[in-house]
Amino acid sequence: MTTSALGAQREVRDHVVIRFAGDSGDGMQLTGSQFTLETALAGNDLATFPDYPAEIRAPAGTTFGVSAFQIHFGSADIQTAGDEVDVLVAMNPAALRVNLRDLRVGGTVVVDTGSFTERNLAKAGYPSNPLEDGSLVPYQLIKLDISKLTLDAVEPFGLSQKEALRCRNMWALGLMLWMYDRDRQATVDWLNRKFAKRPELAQANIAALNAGHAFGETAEMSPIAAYQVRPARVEPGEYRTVTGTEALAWGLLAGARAAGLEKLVFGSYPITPASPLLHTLAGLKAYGVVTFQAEDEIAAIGAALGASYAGALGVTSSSGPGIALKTEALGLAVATELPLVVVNSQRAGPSTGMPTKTEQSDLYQALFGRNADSPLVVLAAATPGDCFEVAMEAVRLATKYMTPVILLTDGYLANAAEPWRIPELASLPSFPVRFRTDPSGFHPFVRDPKTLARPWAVPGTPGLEHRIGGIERDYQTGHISYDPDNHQRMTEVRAAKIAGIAQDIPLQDLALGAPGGKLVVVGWGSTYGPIVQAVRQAREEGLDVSHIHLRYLSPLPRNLGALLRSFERVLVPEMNYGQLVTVLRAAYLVPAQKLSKVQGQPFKVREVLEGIRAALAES
Amino acid sequence: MTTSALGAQREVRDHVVIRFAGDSGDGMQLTGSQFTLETALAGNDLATFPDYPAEIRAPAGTTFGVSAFQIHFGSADIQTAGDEVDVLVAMNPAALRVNLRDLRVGGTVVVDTGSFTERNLAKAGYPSNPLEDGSLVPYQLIKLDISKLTLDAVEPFGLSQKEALRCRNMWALGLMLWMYDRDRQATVDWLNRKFAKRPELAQANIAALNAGHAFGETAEMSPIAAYQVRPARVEPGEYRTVTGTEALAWGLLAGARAAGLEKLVFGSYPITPASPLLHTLAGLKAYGVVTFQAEDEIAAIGAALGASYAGALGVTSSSGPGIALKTEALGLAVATELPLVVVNSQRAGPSTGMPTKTEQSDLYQALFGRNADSPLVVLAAATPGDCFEVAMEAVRLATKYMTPVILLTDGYLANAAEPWRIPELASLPSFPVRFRTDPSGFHPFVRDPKTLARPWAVPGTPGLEHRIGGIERDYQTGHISYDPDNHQRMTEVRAAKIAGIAQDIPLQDLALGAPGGKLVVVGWGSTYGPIVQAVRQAREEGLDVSHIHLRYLSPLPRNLGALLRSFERVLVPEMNYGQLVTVLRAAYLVPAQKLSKVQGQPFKVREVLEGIRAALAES
Amino acid sequence: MTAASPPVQPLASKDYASDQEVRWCPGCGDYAILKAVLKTLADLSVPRERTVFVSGIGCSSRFPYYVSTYGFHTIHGRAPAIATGIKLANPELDVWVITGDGDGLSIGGNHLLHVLRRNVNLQIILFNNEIYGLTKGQYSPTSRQGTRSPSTPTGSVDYPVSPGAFALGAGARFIARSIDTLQAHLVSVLKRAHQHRGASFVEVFQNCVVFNDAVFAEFTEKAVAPEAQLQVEHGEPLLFGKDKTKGLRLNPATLQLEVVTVGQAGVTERDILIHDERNRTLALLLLGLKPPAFPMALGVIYCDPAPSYEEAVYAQVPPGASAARADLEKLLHQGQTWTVAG
Amino acid sequence: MTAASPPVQPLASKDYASDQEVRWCPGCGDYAILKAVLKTLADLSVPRERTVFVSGIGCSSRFPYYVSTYGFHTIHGRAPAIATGIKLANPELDVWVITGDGDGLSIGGNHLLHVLRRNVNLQIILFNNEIYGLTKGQYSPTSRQGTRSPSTPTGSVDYPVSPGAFALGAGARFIARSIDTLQAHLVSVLKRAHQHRGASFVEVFQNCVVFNDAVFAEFTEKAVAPEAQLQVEHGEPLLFGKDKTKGLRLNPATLQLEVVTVGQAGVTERDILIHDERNRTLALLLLGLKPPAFPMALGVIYCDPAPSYEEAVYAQVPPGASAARADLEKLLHQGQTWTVAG
Ligand SMILES: Cc1ncc(C[n+]2csc(CCOP(=O)(O)OP(=O)(O)O)c2C)c(N)n1
Ligand SMILES: Cc1ncc(C[n+]2csc(CCOP(=O)(O)OP(=O)(O)O)c2C)c(N)n1
Ligand code: SF4
Ligand code: SF4
Ligand SMILES: [Mg+2]
Ligand SMILES: [Mg+2]
Repeated sequence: MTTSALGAQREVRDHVVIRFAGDSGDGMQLTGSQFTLETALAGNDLATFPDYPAEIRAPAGTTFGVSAFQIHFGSADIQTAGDEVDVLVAMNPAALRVNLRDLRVGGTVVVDTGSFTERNLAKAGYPSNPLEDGSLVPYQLIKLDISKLTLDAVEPFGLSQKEALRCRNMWALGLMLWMYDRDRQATVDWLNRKFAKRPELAQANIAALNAGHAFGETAEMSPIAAYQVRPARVEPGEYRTVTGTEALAWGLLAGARAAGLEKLVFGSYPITPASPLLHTLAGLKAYGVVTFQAEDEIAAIGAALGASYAGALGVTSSSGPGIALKTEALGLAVATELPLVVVNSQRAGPSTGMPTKTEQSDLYQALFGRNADSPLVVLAAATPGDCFEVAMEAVRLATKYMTPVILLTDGYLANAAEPWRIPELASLPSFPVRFRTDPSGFHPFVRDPKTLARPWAVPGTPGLEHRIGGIERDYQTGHISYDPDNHQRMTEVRAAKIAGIAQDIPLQDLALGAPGGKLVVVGWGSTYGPIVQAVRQAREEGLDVSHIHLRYLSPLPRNLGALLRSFERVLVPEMNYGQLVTVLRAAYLVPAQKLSKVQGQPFKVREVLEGIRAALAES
Repeated sequence: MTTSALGAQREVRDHVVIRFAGDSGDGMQLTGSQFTLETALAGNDLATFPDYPAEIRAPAGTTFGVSAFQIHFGSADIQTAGDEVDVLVAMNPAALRVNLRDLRVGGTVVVDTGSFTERNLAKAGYPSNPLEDGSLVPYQLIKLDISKLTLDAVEPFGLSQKEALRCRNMWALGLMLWMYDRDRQATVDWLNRKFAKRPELAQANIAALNAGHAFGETAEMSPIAAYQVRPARVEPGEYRTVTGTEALAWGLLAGARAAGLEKLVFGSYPITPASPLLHTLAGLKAYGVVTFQAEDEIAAIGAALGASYAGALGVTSSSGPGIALKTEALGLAVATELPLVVVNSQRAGPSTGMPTKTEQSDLYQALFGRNADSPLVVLAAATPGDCFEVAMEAVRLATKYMTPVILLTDGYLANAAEPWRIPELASLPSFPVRFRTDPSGFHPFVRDPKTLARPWAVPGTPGLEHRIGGIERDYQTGHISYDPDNHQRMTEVRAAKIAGIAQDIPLQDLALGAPGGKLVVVGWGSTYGPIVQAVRQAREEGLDVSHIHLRYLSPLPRNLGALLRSFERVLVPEMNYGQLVTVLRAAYLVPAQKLSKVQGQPFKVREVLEGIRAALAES
Repeated sequence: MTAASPPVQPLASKDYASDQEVRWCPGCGDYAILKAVLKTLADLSVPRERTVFVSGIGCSSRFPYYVSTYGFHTIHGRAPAIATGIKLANPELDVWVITGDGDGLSIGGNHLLHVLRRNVNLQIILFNNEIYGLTKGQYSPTSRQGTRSPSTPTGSVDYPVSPGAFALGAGARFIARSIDTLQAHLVSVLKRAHQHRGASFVEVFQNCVVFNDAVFAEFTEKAVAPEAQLQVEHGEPLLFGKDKTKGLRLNPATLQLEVVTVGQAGVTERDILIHDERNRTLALLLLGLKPPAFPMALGVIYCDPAPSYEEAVYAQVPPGASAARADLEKLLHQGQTWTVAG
Repeated sequence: MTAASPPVQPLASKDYASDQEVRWCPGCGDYAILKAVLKTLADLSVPRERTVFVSGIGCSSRFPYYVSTYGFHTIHGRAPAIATGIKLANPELDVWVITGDGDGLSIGGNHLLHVLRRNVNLQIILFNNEIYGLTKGQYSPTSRQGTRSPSTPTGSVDYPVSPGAFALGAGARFIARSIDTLQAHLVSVLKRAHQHRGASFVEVFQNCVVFNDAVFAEFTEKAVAPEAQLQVEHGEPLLFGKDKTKGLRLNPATLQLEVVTVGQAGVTERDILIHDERNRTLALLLLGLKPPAFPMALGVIYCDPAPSYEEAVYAQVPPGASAARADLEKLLHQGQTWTVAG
């Protein structure tokens, strides 16, 4: 127990999961983001999970219009947005209805009683009022008329009723900031910036924020519990929060910079959940980024490839259905051996599927989804911050080996945020590209003997005029060739070039554990968080289990086979119906087993843990 | 030795490989086709391999303008177009230059000396005249001025020099028909039909044909060897020759008929080597076939899917790059669970690759080339005639299980011909579709408990009005659903439906050999011919090797794992860089090895045989 | 069996609504278009079982879920292709294609071109809100230059495409325009579209309250409507304005239209062009008019029927052709065959 | 180092030819177009190293292999998209897009629409032979109704698209036409296209001797050319015929063009329309003329320049922007950060 500034008693917690839930129009994403920022500033480690409705703005008060933002923060390493919610803030009945199932028994639920009108209860499909029918008995219920309290707080600013009620989220935020002993200054600054043109709105929102905070401080009649979550012990340095999208955008730019390229040309067509990358990069014009919103995904990759041909870093991005459309052009990138980065923010499928829900079911597509033998590099990012490094690595491999690189993220990574230590620029890798300029002995497909990469000969360079295309090319001259042996040779060299990259990437390490033992859990992509937590917990329980997390999916790390074979069992949790597991079985003939979750939602730690226990029980 | 009609001595041969080669404008494909027809009528078994140049009509006399047609015929089972050529007919120097390498030492080469002008020798890149410089010593050279002999023969018909020379191919054909003791009547009939509007051309061509024949008969000065190839012992019945394309078109129609569907709607966009299927089906309007040449491959599959939705058999077809473009829409077919047949006539890639050359490198794409978990059925045809059966089976599975089916053929199968026993109609399978008509209890996604297929409820049916789409659907009602557990359940049932088809297809048999033993060679698609020949030869040599040939690639036959495991080694020859081998390793954890040929050409029997010997030597 | 068929009750708008909750943003123009379509269906008493709504992806493309006929919510941009297949399989079906400015003119531009060119007999309604609604507000190919959106924070630079001019260039034979809120007009335009044999193309100006609110206010606002809208009628003079005194006249020197006022500067009604919906040149001129200098032309701007694609396709099919009853025996035995004795 | 640069020799046509053997069918119209392009390049002395030919797939799209500049033979229909990327990466490059009636108007119709709409500064030459040459003769979207081809054995039924009308509808700002065999005319048209800033669209009628021989004979044959061709020149009257006595006049009632003979029925040269290449309406009318009733309009039919896409894109980029020298320090630290002490 510690005491707050005013002397209230604060219980110490290691980590807490809060979920803000309300109508799409209630500003829950902003509320969550601000809480995240203040929490990051307080020095906690954290992970977030925004959960948008599928509809843009569904009718107010309906269950399918509910928007939620979950944050998990703590004083130790935080890897997931949390299995269960400790505190649920429900701004209306629909939000309560949709989210209650994730609240742990004994957890706290804060509701705005002002919104629990008959109409809203009916819209949410409640036959009776849950605040009164005893159904919330298993939880700590904090009933507050936030609507009224907000209206009171903002009264001086002369807003319309509608505008005034829009400040409810700041009141709730104020209360939660008090509850966890967070500062409010960053939020105040943000409100002043956001409403610079309408200062009365800034003031009203700040008043609501302060009122919520003050309410906690002074609610002596029915005191609200206050907590403290101590700062996490993390590496020293300067920090910020990043979403996967931001880290990815900056990583791509950092890659272009490290390669010494003047321009990053990004061709894309909007699609959920990939669009935020387009939006972020569109704001980086001053940094040499040119964005092109194409007429479709095919034009998007076409333009990116054209840009790479002309000496820029060409990047394109989409989600599964859009990537499907790019696969023909991707084959051209393989055939012409041009650098290209293709980002896939995966979402639930097949077909349109559940566009706003996360999944990692496009691994097959990335590895095998083109006509003919067309090998390329496939990488996957594990966390929002990891997107930065993986993006730089994608650029390095694309430019060094003259190859398309597919970088897999997903809807979760795209939107989730975490604290991120801003790298020292000097510590970043540098891999300057050397365009070919010397005409003597130049042929467009003569390879570097070590990397097997062909030269990057950019239009505008005198003396290097040449023609390339998708028809098979002669190994020596690069001219069109239908020669049977040449085709065999070219097929082999294309494969060898990608396979050879295994020599230029790190040996696979273990995220937890050591080689040898009963069980290894192998993951890739955004399942990193739940897997690492589950394996840690399992190890704490004394189970013999390790964790391997793959960044490189093609080529696979050269020691991976030996590593896997050192374990008795291999368990592969994936947010798909079993894809990496197929790849590992084929590559190493290890009897890897799948652990599949296809629900449009990240694994819970518990689910992986159960998988581990079951796998060990079998053996 | 037997005697011909006129008493000449005819050597008996078991089987012979002839290749007709000339300029694209020389009519070699027609010549080969007519020889094929006469040979089929003579009762031989046979296989053919047309080899077109990449250019439509390259400049006359150049090596890249050479067109060839190879036929392998014999009195025993013929499975390939032959590794080596016994007789090469070369109509000009370029044809000699390009094709000589495939002639066996001691083989016969027939040349038209009239075309060995200096100009033509230069165009072909011959520094000296090969007819005179001794370079043809290893072969039996038959030098004839076919040009002049043809001009003489057609003189009475008053053709222009150009038209008269166009009859050269018929002269050569006549000679070859004589050499192998074939009839000419079918060719005479065909010429009369073809030139019905210009009888003088028909007469001239017939005269050339007869002159060539007579020349053989009477060339007493330097007698030309005459042969006999006895009829093959084959199942009794009525026969015809078919190309893979014809068999496929007819099989699709037979499938629609067996399903009791009024219409087959074929949506396609031209692409080599898939276009012939469009051409063939376009001629079947009177049989209820509607063909639609779409603006692109996406529209082609879209229209086919729309047609299936509306109660027709929707079929689409393309080659690798075009299939790539269809993969997004294919996902919609998986999601909406509509029947659809997608034919891929594979060609050499990646990208544009070598469009006129065969390959089987789109297996990965067929199995894995879509976003998300989107299982479907994949079948492959083994021989031209097999296309008929496989096409019917594709229609059966598509309509019974409400699923897209990918049917893999390739450039070789599309164009190759073989004798085919015309099936008795009564012996063909029948699998009538029952459209849903009863509105009571109707939901579009309520499944048949056995097949797991949803009902086919066709617009126009009163009381069944419903909405479907690519967004995830509720398991019960078919309405849009974002429910996490529902998505898991739907993913599982989609997979289970396809996996369950394994119960409805034959157990895998052995093409040659018996379960158990040192080595099994596993093939799929058009490699059937060379593999079966190679395994047969190996077995004759006393090697312990069997042959499994897969028609079903997804789902795999339910006994395949056990079968493979019964052998010590598994060798997988493929005209790709190793794709089925990956699938088998992953599915059964058997250490299958690849034997890869990526040269745009079918395997030679010898190549497979060497692979077998090497695999056995290793063990 | 001769059971008496139940007495036929005329269907009302609500009978054409499905049981699914409509999920557009409150205030979205899509609601009004839905209402107009339902009324059109009811007024025409179309048989529900023979009617199919086919859409791509977008807010607008959610439309089929809300209609009680058959419906197919397909993939982005491909509805015209899928609809073409439906018509080829069964030309008797009455098909409506619902698309957006992104769905129809960005990713789907090629299919729109070809369905119009081929003149497949169906109705296409393009909901033009000059924005990508569903993906949260990026600019679209119809957005005006300078549109600020998440993907164009400093303003878009592309020249927008005019849906009508595009359709005309593609060879469309029926081009009409209306506004979401102009219910009666919209219903009458939809009826004309339905009546037209061949591909009919209807552009509806639709307000996206969330991402592009009031982008058409310049000519849709009640106050300015009479001066800013020209509702064309075949055979009627091209007059507009509160008192219908403004009109369009051709300047034969520039080949452009000009706005004149009847009764001023010697202009009489006889100087005003008469709308001829079969005139392609006039259609181009009308489609090109832009507020504020000109009124926005609405109604059936071009209509020049010709045989439809599927009519022509089926004209080539011999009567009685059926796969189910195909004479396979004949097909398989045609050409050269030979018999091997048993 | 101050080495003297070698004396600059003017390049000739042959210097723009690559060392690759040309592989079209003997007699194919593509040879003539290649010749005209090489001559254009030579006449304009374009620097080879800054010139890029980009094509899709088709006989016509083999073109880049035969030119000694940079060349990219891409995939079917996508050349405009790839060319747009090239221009975005380096607006200094001089880009020519080579496409066919199938490549550009069938599979590639959408990209053609958008590259024209955006007005990317490049030249597009569409080789229109009204057939798919490379895939052996199927009909194309420009084939006339009734075209018999392997895929339409009983004749095609689709209405063809007019490349020019399509381009106009797409918002193209430069539309011209010529004929493969009309060398001097073709070269002059190509020079105008090159000079135009923005997307210039040139349709060349190209004879496919193998699959569609003489399909344009009606207006390309020497004997009929004077009567069947109208070579338009900006500012000149629209006259044609052997003695240039035939001309085009506007019928203001029908808004259509009509053919009149100067000196007959009281027609004088003053009645003849003067070609104004900035007039969109006139462009539509000229593009719609069809032999035999009308002459085929050739030359620069429409030219109305506006700023190009990449100009507008780069106008939004702050000077000195460079990824290589990006101030990452600033970018990564902007917004809220906090420091954890060591
Ligand atoms: C292949 C593919 N690419 C992109 C998307 C994402 N997407 C869905 S709707 C849409 C644009 C919708 O715009 P519009 O057609 O104007 O419809 P609106 O929402 O404005 O009614 C986009 C880009 C998708 N679903 N599929
Ligand atoms: C994705 C894809 N679809 C189809 C093809 C096959 N294909 C190649 S060229 C072509 C049409 C060419 O017609 P056009 O553009 O008119 O060129 P032409 O040969 O007549 O010059 C087609 C259908 C292909 N290469 N790629
Ligand atoms: S986003 Fe716009 S178009 Fe979409 S439903 Fe909302 S208001 Fe309508
Ligand atoms: S097929 Fe036609 S277009 Fe192609 S090269 Fe030959 S003549 Fe030219
Ligand atoms: Mg829109
Ligand atoms: Mg063409």
